[in-house]
Formats: sequence, C-alpha cells, structure tokens
Amino acid sequence: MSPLFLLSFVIFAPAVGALLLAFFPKEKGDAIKIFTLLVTLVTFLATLYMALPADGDAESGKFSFAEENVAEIQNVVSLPWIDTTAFRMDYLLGVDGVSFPLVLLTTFISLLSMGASWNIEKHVKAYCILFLLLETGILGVFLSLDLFLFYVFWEVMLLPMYFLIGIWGGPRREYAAIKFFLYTLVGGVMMLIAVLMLYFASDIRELTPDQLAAAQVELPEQETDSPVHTFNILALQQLGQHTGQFSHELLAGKSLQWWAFLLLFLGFVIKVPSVPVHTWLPDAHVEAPTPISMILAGVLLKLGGYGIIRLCYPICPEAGYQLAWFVCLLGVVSMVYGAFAALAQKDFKRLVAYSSVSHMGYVVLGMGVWSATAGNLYDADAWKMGMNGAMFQMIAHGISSAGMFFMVGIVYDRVHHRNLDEFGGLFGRMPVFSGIAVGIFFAGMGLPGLCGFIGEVFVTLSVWTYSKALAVITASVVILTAAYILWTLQRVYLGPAYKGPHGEALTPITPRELAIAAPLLAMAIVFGVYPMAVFNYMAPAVNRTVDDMAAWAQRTQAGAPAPETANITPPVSLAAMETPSLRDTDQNMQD
Amino acid sequence: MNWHSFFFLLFSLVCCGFAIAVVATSNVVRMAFYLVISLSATAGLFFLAGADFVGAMQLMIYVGGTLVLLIFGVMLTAQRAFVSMRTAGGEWILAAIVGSVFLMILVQAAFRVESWTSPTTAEVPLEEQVTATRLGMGFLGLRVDGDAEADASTQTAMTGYLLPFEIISIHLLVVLVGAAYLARPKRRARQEAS
Amino acid sequence: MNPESVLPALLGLAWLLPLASFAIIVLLGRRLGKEGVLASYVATSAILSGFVLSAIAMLVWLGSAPAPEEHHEDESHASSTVDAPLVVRAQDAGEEHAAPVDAEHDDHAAEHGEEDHHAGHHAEPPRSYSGDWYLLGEFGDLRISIGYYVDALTVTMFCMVTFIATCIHFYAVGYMHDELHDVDDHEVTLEDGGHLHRRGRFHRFFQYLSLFCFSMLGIVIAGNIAMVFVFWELVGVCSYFLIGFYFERHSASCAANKAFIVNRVGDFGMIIGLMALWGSLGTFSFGDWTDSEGNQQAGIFSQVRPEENEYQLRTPDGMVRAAASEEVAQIVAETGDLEASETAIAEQIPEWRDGPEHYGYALLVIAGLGIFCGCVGKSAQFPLHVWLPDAMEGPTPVSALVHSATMVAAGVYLVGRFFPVFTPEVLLAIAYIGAITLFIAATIAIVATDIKRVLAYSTVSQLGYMMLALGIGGWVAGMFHLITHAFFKSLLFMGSGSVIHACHTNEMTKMGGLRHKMPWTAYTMLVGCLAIIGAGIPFVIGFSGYYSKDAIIEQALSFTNENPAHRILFLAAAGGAAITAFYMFRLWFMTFAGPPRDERVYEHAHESPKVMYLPLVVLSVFAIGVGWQLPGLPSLAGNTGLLEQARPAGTLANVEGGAWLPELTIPDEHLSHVKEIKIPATLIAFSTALGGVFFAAVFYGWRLLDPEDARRQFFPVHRFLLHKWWFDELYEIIFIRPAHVVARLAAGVDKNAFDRLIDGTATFVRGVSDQVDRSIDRPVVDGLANKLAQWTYSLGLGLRVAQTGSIRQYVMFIVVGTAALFLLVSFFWNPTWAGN
Amino acid sequence: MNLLTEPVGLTHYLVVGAVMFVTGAVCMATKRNALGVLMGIELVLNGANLNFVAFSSPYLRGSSVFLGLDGQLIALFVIVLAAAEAAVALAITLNFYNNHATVDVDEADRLKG
Repeated sequence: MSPLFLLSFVIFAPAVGALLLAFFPKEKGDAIKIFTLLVTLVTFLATLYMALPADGDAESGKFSFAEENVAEIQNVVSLPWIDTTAFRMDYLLGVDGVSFPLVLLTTFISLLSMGASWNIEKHVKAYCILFLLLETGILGVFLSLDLFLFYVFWEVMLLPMYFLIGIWGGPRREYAAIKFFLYTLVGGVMMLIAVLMLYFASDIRELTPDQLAAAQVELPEQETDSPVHTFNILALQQLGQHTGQFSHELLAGKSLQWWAFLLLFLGFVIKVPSVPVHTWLPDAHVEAPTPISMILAGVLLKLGGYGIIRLCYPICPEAGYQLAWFVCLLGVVSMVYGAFAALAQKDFKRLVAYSSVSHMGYVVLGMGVWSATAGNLYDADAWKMGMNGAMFQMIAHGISSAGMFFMVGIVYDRVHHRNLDEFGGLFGRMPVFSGIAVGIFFAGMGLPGLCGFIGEVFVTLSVWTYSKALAVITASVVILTAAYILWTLQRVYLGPAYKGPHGEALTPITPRELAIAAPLLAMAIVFGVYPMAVFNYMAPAVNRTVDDMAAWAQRTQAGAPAPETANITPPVSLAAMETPSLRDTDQNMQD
Repeated sequence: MNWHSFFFLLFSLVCCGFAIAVVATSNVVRMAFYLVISLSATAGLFFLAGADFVGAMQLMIYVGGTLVLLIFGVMLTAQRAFVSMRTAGGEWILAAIVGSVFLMILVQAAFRVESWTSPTTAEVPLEEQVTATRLGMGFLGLRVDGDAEADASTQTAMTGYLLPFEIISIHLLVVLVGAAYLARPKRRARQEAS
Repeated sequence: MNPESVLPALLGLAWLLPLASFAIIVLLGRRLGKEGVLASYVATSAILSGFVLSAIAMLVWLGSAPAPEEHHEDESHASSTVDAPLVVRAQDAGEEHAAPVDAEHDDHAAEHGEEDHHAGHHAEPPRSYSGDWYLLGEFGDLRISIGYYVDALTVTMFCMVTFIATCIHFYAVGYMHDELHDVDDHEVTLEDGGHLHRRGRFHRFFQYLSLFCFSMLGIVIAGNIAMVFVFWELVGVCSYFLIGFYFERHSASCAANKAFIVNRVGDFGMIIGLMALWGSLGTFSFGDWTDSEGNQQAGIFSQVRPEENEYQLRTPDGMVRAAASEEVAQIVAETGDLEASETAIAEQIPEWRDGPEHYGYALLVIAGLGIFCGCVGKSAQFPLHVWLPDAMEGPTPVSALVHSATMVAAGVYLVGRFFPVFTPEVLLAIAYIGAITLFIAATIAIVATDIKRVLAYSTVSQLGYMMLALGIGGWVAGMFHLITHAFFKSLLFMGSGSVIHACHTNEMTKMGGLRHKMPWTAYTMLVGCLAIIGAGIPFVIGFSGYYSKDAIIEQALSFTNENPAHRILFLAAAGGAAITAFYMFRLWFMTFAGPPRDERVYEHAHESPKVMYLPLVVLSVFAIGVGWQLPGLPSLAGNTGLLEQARPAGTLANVEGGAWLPELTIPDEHLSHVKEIKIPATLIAFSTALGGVFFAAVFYGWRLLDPEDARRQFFPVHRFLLHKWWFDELYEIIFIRPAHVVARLAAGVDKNAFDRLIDGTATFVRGVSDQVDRSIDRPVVDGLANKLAQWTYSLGLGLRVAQTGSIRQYVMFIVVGTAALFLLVSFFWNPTWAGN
Repeated sequence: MNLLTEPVGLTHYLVVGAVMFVTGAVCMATKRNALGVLMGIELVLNGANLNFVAFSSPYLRGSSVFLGLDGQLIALFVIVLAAAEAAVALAITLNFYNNHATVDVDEADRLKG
C-alpha cells in the first residue's frame, strides 16, 4: 500500500464512515453503533498494519522503527493543496517515531471508547458521526506536516468535541462545552498568529540542498528574488535550526522566534493543560460522557505535548533554550498544583481530571529539561531521557487516564453519582471490576511494573541535571500522588459497605465493560514491564530531535571560535548565530 | 388664402369646437355624438397633412368602430339617472385652470421652434402622396419611404415594423378575448352556481 | 558448572516462580479447588521450589570458590557477550573461605598478623556476578535495565527469604483456613449494628503473598539501584494489599494507606538520591557493565571506590564535574572546542575534588542520604517508623513475613548493599537514626499491651540496631543481625499469631498462663525471646541473637573508643539491649506465665494445628543455631564467614573521617573482635539483658511488684509512651492537616480564582457586548433602520391622502404633473444637455 | 400671425392637437360618467395622433428633415390600440355597471388609500 493511500486512509476512514452514517436510518441505533465500531476497528487495524516492520520497503506504507534505526520522517505524502501567489499549502503527511505511537494510541483509545459508548441512547446517529469526525481531526493533527494543514485539523477536532460535551454531557454541559471551546479556541488563535509569523518570516532559499532534502521540500524551478515562504514543518525546523531567519527582534527586545515559541507553547499548553490554564479540563471531564472523557484524557491532551515536541522546540530552538525555565516551571507547578487540587476533590471524576493535570505536568517538564548546556559539555542524554520519558508518559497517561475515566464511568452508570464520600465497599460488591480499577489507578500512580512508572521516573530522573530544586519538588509529587490515589481507593473500593444511593444497582462488571477494561490494564502492564515496546518506535525520532537541539546549542552557544563574537559576555548570543548567515546572504546578493 | 389653409381652418375649428362641446355637455348621448363629429374632423386634418391612409383608418376604426362601441355602451347603460351626470362647479374651475395652464405650455412649445411655423415649399413627389402601399411595406418590415439622400446611419435607423405589428395583432386578439370575458353575463352564472 | 551463568539462572528462576504463582492465582482465583484452596498449594510449592533453588545456589556458591588465576580469564570471557554476566569479579581469597574453618572464630582475629592479612584481602572487591536481563530504556549513554548482581549477600538473603517465606506459607495455610468459607468479621460493625458477613478470600491472600515474594526477591537480586527502586515500590504495594487484607475494617485500610504513603515519603528521598547518582554518574548499575559498543563502563561501586584509589572512597569524577559545572562552562567558553575542554577538565578534576571546596562531595552525601531515606521509610526508622505498628492490622503471617523478617529488613539490606557509597558523614547519620529509633521503639514497646504491637516495636527497635551497626562500620554485624533477626522475629510473630488464633484477641491483658494450653507455642516463643535478647553463656555458646547482638555492641564499643564524642551510640545500644530484654520477657510472662487474667479467653484457648506449630519448631531450631559454627559448613558471620565474602571492597579499614567531619573515625570491624573490646562488650550485653529479664520477672513473672503502681507513679511518662511519643498526632498537625489545607486551597484557588477569573472575563465581555448592544446597536444602527422605516411609513401615510381612488383626480394629477414637469424643464433646461 | 394669410405650418397642427389633448384631459377630469371618461381618452389619443401625423407629413416639414412615415405608422398603432382599449374599457364599465348598477366613476373608489 502506498503511503499516500495508507495515511489518507487512516485519517479519512472515520470521516468517510461518518459520511456513510448519514445515510443510516435514525432509529437503527445498534446498527449505527456497530458500524461505528467497525470503522474505528478498521482504522485501528490500518495503524497496526503500519506498525509491522517495513523491511526496507519505503513504498509499503509501514513504519520503520528502531531495528532500522530510522529517525526521520517516513511515508511522506506531499501533494499541492492550495497554491496561490501569497500562500502555498501542501497536503503534506508523514509519520515518525514521535507521531506514530500517538496515532496508534488514538485509534486504540477510539476503538475502546466507541465500545464504551454503547449505552449512549440519545441521538445515536449524531453522536457517532461526531465521534468519527473527532477521530479524523485528531489523526489529522498527528499526521500532518504542513503547518496550515495542522492548524486546520486542529480546529476540525474542536467542533465535534464541543458538541459531544455540549449535547451528551451532564447537567452543566453547556458551561463546560463553552469553556472548553473558548479555551481551545484561544489557544488555536495564538497558534495561528505564530504560524503566520513563522510563515512570513520564512524563506527556504537559504537552505542548503541537504537541508532541503531533509525537509522534503524543493525550491521553485525558476529563481525568484522574492522570499519563498513555506508552511512545511520540516522546512521550518531546518530554518529555525540552521538559519537566523526567526531571530530578528520583533517586540520588547525579544526575537520573533521567542514570541512564536511563546504563542505556540501557550496554545499547546492550554491543551495539555498546565496550570493556570487548566480549569477547562475538570469541568469538561465532569460533564462529558464517559467515552468522551476517555478520548479527551486519553488522546486530546496529548496533542499539546505533541505540538510542543514537534513545533515549539525544533522550530524555535533559541527560544526554547531561553524559555526552558519557564517550561519546566510550568510543568512542575502543574504537577504539584494538580496533585494538591486532586487531594481536595469530592467528585470522583473531577479528581481523575486533576490527576490528569498533574500527570501531564510530567510531560511538559520532561520536554523542557534542556540539559545540553556548556556546564556539561552539551551532553543531551538527560534531556533525551526527559523527552522520551515525556513521550512515554503521554502514552502511559493515554492508557491509564482513559482507564480511570472508564472505571469512574462504570460506577457512574450504575449508581449515578460520583460523590467520593458516598462510595465504599465496592471491592466486596464488584471484585473483578475493583481489581482492574485498582490496577489502573496504580498505573496512574506510577507503580513499577505498570505504565505510569516508566514515564514518571524517567522524567523525574532527568530533571536533576537541569535544576536540583525543581528535581526535589518533582520527586515530592510521588507522595502527593500516592496520597490522593490511595485515599480515593480507600473511599471508593475499600470499607465494609456501600454508603450511597442505588446500592442495589452495583452489579458485577459486564463482559462488554470487561472487554474494554481488560485491554487497557493489559497495555498498562505490558508497557510497564517492557517499555522498550514503545521506545523501540519512539526513541530514534525523539533522540534525533534532542540531538538536533543539542547540536544547535553547541553550534551557537559554545561560541564557535569566531574572534569578533568571542568577547560577547552573555552565553546566549544572537550574534554568534546570526552573523554567518547574514554574511552569506550578503554575498549572495552581491553575486 | 389657399385651400389648404381654408380646409385646415374649417376642420380645426370643427374639431376643436366639438371637442369642447364634448366637455361642455353633460348628456352622454350628446357627448357621443359630438365626439363623432370631432373625430371625423380630425380625420379631415389627417388628409390635409397628407396621411390619407391614416385618415381613412381614422374614419373606419375610430368613427366606425370605436365610437359605435361607445355608443353601444351608452345605450346599454343609458338609464335616466346616468344620461346626464353633473359635476360640481369647483371641479370645473379647477379643471379649467389646470387645463388652460397645460394648454398654454403646449401651445408655447408648438411655437417655440421657428421652422415649424411655416410649411415647406418643396413639392412632394406623386409616389409619396400615396401612403397606403408604403405603410403596408413598413408593416411587413420593408421601408421604402426613406429619404434616399439621407446618410447611411439614418437609413439604417429606419427599420420596419413587422414585429410591433405582429405584437399588436396578438395583443388585439387577447384584448378582444379579454373584453368578451369581462363583459360576459355573470349574474346568471352565479345564480346557476348557487 | 560455572557459577556466573548458573547462579543468575537459579536465582532468577527462584525469583520468577512466585510471579508465576501470582499470575496463576490471579487468573484462576476461586476456581483453584473449592474456594481457591489450591492457591495455597500453588504458592507454597512455588516458594518451596524457590527455596530449593536458592539452597542449590548456595551450594554452587560455596562449591565454586575460584582459583586465583581465574581472575582475568573471567573478565575477558564475560565481556564477550551481552546477555551473559557482564562482569565477574572473582577474588583470590576464596580458598581460605572454602577451607574448614577454625572452631574458635571469635578469637582468631586477635592476632595482628592475620588481621593485616585479611585487610589485604578485602582491599579486593568481593566476588560478584552482574549482568542485564533486559533494558527498560536507553538514552545515549544512559541506560536503565533489569539485571542482577549476585554476591554472597544475595545468595544468603535468597536462602533466608525463601526459607522463612516457605515456613510462613505453611503456617498461613493453617492460620488462614477461616477464609476458606464465609467469614463473619467481628471487627466490622455495619450501620444496622450487625457484623460484616463476607465470602472468604483464601486465594487472594496467597496471591498477594506470592507477589510479595517475587518483589522481595527482586530487591535482593537487583543489579542496579533503579531495579531496587522498582521492587522497592512493588513490595510496598504488596505490603499495602496485605495490610489492607481486611479492607472492610477502616483501621486496616487506613493503616495500609499510611504504610504506603509513609513509604512514599522515604521514596521521595530515595528518588533524590537516585537523581544525584544518575545525574552525575550516569549509571545505576552496582557492578561494572559493558555498553553496546563493547566498552567497559564503571558501575556505581567502581566509580565511588576506584581501583586506583585502593578501593577507598573518592568523590567520582562525574560528581565533581556535575558540581563544578560553572567552571566547566568557563573552560568551554575559553577553549571553545569540546575535545580540548574535555582534556582540560580531566586535568582539573583532581584539583576540584581535593580542593577546599570539595566539589561533588555534597552530591555524594546527598546521594547517600537520599538512598538512606528510602531505607528509613522501608525499615520504619525514625522519623518514618509510625507506619509499622499500624501495619499489624494485616494477618499475622503477613506481619511475620513482610513486616518483620523480610520487607522491613530490605531497608537494612539496601544500606548494606549501598555501603560503599556512604561517606562517613552519612554513616554517622545512619548510626544516629538507628540509635534514636532503637531507643524510641523500645520505650514504646514497654507499655504496649497488644501482643503484635509489642513485637512490631521490637522489630523497629531491632532494625534500629542494624542501622546503628551499619552506621558505625559494623557491616557484617548489621547484616548478620538482619539474618538472625529474621528467624527469631518471624518465629515470635508466628507464635503470637498462634496465640491470637487461640484467644481471638490481641490484648495481653486478657492472657496469662497459656503455656499450659499451648506448650508448643509457649516454648518456641521462649526460644525466640531468648534469641532476641541475645541469651547465651558468655564466650561459650548462645542463641543466634547472642552472636549478632554482641557483634553490634562490640562494634559500638570500638566506635566509642575511637570517637568518645559519640558515646551516646554505645549507650543507646547497651540500654536498648536491656529494654529489649525487659519488654520481650514482659510479653512472654504476660502471655504464658502465671494465672490466667481472663478465664473466658483461657477456656477457649487451644494449641494450634500441626501445620502451624511445626514451622515454629523449625524456625526455633534456626533461631537457636543460625549463628553457630557447624563443622563442615561455613559460618554465617565472623571474619571468614559467608557474609564476609560479600563485604564491599575497601570498607575494612579504619576510615579517618570525611571531608566535612575530619575527626570522625569509622573503625575497622575486625578490630572489634580483639579481646580488649570483646570481653567488656560481651559482659555489658549479658548483664544488661539479664537485668532486663530480671525486671520483667519481678513485674510480670513473679509479680512481686504491681505494674499498676509503676504506671501510676510515672503517669506522664507512661502516657507519653502509650501515645507513642505523640508522633502520629505531631504528623497529623504538621503534615497531614497542612497538606489538606493546601489541597483545599488549591481546589479553592481553582474554583474561586481561576474559574472566577474566567467566568468574570466572560461576564465582563458579555457586559461589554450588552453595553454595545444597548448604546450603539439599538439606538444607532437599529435606530437608523427603524427611523428610515418610519419615514417611509409616514411618507406613505402622507401619500395615501393623494390616493383618493377617484379616477378623475388621478387624471388631474397626471396633468398637473406633466405641466409641472414641462415647467421645470423649460426653466432649467440647458441646451448643452441635448448632447450637441 | 394670421392663419388666413400665411400658409398653414406644423405649428398649427400642433396647436389643434394641443387643444384636443387638453380638452380630452379636462373631459376625463370632469366627467362622472365612465363613458364620458372614455371619450376623454379618445380625445387625448386623437390629439396625440394629430401630432404624430403632422410630424411625419412631408408637406409640413420638407424632405430635408423628412424621416419617412414613422409618425403615420405610430398613429396607426395608436388607433388600433385605442380600439382595443375602448373594447376593454367598455367591458370593464359594463362589468362595473353589472355589479354596482352605476357608471359613476366616483362610486368606484375602492382603491382609496
């Protein structure tokens, strides 16, 4: 299968499914659900197919991972999409170790949460259509390599989510949906500003042929005097790392890339979400129906982390270097704050939502620990560890938080309340369910042997090299996490008897629920015991990203022995980076 | 004093006089009668102006057709109350004032152009004095009445009247059907329906 | 049979068998026989096989004393493959250990010549095999793996853990048989006043037990500190499950939470220690290892005690560099070339290390303290000791296995394992923590009346002894006490379990005279009590505790001689011995001696079934004899014993202070066996223990004095001790409540600040739009449109007048209009408008 | 100007046409009888026709400005249209008469605004 077909299929199969669903009669709820489930299953199988070893066959559409040690973007699909004089956008898709695990996670969680949607009875058809559109949007974001296409998918994903919360949600669904929508929209707008800033500052004529090849982009055939802008993410990465195009001062003494980084980062961090822009998350989760919570926590939050690793750092390395403290601080604050807030919650789902805030803090932190400084000879190993840990944490959190929300959903379906003080004794009533739930909650807590541990520990360990104070705070979160998870388990599952209403409805777990929960727990165990299953796919690409950053830092920050820049005192000197490239362009112009 | 002037004077006086008489009288039967005379005199003026075919048509259609129609109408509706209906004096005065103002404007316009006041002295060729054929050709879309010496643009500007003629024909047909429809006796139909 | 491949295989198998058992029980659960009765067979056979494998491993270890010339071959051979053991360090002192050892091992260290000889030997690293099973993650040069590190300590611990676990599995089959059918839990009162009636959970108990064994063995076999941490957490969670086995009881679930969270506090410190090591050394591996390019990489021990420094502690290069990062950055800025800077830095390192700043030393101390923090949590040392007594909520076999013999000893084990990395400052801290713990716990044990709690505090106290021993340099003494303590403490716990099983109560105030009803239990427990107080005939023979405890007191005395400033440590050890003797015999007397205090309880009491007291007998045999030097077998401790083979390289020497405490001296452990120290120490230990037993007999045995009087007399002290020094209350006030306050604050900030802000913004924006709507939209935009409409309407109204309906007027209008038009045209006509 | 002494020109015709036109208009404005109004219309049309014919007369305007028989053609159309109009108007009148039993146009003010 050609990459074009396969990638497009993965993205658009759900959308086509949604289209077909439109022709289903509204009353056939079960048929609609089964069809939707089949669509998600087919999409999942397609991504699984991609996971098979490629055996060096570039046209197979399969994803070559560590065995071939391929770190580059693979299966690139590039078709012209919009091509006017002012703008050029491509239908540019591709997959690498950063995006592929997330794609797999997306299709996997979609499949499971569709299974969890079985007891949705209200407007089934509309629900399923929106659900599938949502999946298309998410997959599109992960797979697109054109910044504009990325943005389009980003916004595509927003609307179905809004309706899914706003129509099928709980009592305060409108509030939650609006809040979610506005937050994300604000983030999207910031992103759009940054995207346009970068676009109009870019000029791919300055790239060397090697860099052009790496960026999968070609110069226009006839030479032009006007700059050739690009939305190509890979090209922008090359530009950000190898030229000074984004380094000129823009506002308040900060460079363009500083602002672009900040805008992009804020846009993504809203999605992650980090304190203090996280308050949409608890509301959205509390109001959203269970399967949507699963998608939201399991996949949607990962878009933020993905954006940071894919866009922020590679495109704006200098800003990343300058703002690393900010990123790390935000991550740590989120972790601590989320954990404390979770400790105080009375609503089961809200607690899980805050635990998401806390856990996603690890992701932001792990991505920010820029360890490649002069102090340790630009050794980026710790950062690699942090970045890998963050990526792993995204996968792990995708599994565990989806599981946790599903666990909450199972109870909620039975007793229709989520007040933590009115549970208790579930272990006696629903032993299998409780066993799985404890396993999944422990996975969230970061118990060794379960998936949460790997990500958290790797991130935590990597922080020391960056900042010891932050590292200590990070380590302290393990106590808080244990506290709120265990306290929750005690209040819900342990104890002599169930204290709340509808006690008679506490029936053992059904086979359908088991079929959804068991894979989640299984994945949590597999990833916890054998994390290389993920790292094999992920590490080469993540490491390459970090290596690029480290190489950039070494190139620009180590003060390449240029005599005229040697006496510049601040270690972060723009001049060191800008001077050569500017001189080059001057010469070009004279020629 | 020539005959042309004489007859013009004669016909124009008759024409205007009876027209005023139509206005002046309040008896509808008389109005019809005066109108016949006035229109006939107009036909005479047409003849004087060299439009023999139009004059003939005036006599045939107007005097012979339209007015007969009107007179039928008069007869159909001429019950005692409606034979003479008087109008209030104030309206008369108002109409007179407005009418005279209008008349003054028109007359003043008529005298405005110098060349209009005196007739041409040129002799009119014989073939141009007979208009029926040429009008007929005009209706068939072929203009033969043009000035041969006129420039090309004028020539091309003079087009035939075939299309208007056809339109008018259809129009007439429709009008007649419409008139018949409107004038059909409805009361009986309503009675039958009820 | 070469041990470097056989040992990991044997031990690995022994390690994984319980996991298999766990998996089987999880998946099959109740379906294993009637109500899951077969689960006990599965678990017991797994751990029994594990014990057999461990025993075989022990034999292999003993039988594989390598010849001196093997040394280099092993190393080259090992590095050729990745999966095989990476590094083998075989020392040439083996033949002496394998040889039948002189009977009077207590004395043999007296000769100075032999002393020097030994010191020379132990300057070599001990024989060990290490390697990786598989990777958890690899980032550049950094790698985290699951691997093994096998030395004499590992093998010994394996044997000890599997043996005790086997005994306890058997015991638990009897103890837990109530769980085979429906259970009425009398400690749980439901809302309707009745007691909880529930289904038995026999299989689940064994399931947790198996998981625990797997995790515990994982700690022991771990080849790197990260793996230790992994299993550290896993034993924690097993402990959580087992303490919370009766999860219907509120106290049990709270105790489980407390245990886990307090342990997490220790883990917090441990993570910091891990980070300090990781961030600067770049490895977690204990032993040396080979990277993917085939280069030999130094493990933690080799980096901290490098060969070129004669295995003496030295701040590793990595830590020096990490601490001197500013200077490094300076060098990089000056040279501008990484390779050149590398050499420049390498030249600078010794200077940085030994300079007045002692670059990196702080990191080493932090690493040591951090790791020790984890041990404090796990081994229930002050100030994190509060969880262990509460953990007695679990079933008694659990208390015996997890909370006395093995898991809590894991902290001590880790301190022993990590001993090479601890600087003298850290060791002193360990010693003080141990001393404080042993004293606090012992005092609380005096007043406790719950039989299991007495044992729990006794455990804490004994663990404090071990820590103290390690902290003052008595490595073998500490580890030895760990082993012996495991035997007699599990014996004691199981005995107490047997009592509880018989009496259905934990309160000693309701017992008494039980030795008539349950003689097996009573006398095996007496053996345990004697062992724990270190009873023996001085200089001749004694229970196992006699040897291990005396070793500790000897070392403490030796330490005090060197460092008079720290004599409190010795006093704590000696005083603790007296208190230990007092409360242990208080326990025994209250339970078994004298007339019964509660007739009803006494009537119901009965001896436990055979499956329960046979393990007691077996264990009491070991409690007596595990410290003995038996002919044909190597001794456990002593200068040539099994544990001595595992002594970390370079730790057997007088250490003259660290960078920060230069006057501190950690004495050579072998020096503590010289007569000048051994004789007074033994006598002191003997007399203190005797004194303790005497007082106990006076109060509780012969009942010459009424303990009530003493209680009244020392009322404030008693109350203070009864409330466990108010630790729980203190922690409640200074940690838990503030944490909840902060939590509520955070949630409140979310709700009241962030959400308010957002909602306020929304309200504000809506207000603004309202205002815009009201002040601009409606009056201006709408107003204009409405006005236009109104104008049109009124115009129409005006024109309506003209619409008279009268034909004649219309005609007039037409005429007037035309006339007016004409007039207008004639007035305003401009001839040029005609176009020419 | 003396009509009797001077030859008759276009102006004279126009004056006669104007008189007829104005008379017709006044007639329409003053007659209450519907038929009278119709007659006024005929007068107006005739006045207009007279102008058309006069303008197209070669006798009155000379061949230099003679544009052919357009005026007469239009006059013919007007006549025909007048006939049609008379027929329809009469039908309306009769209808009105049938419905209201009167031919007084002042009665027909249903469309009064």
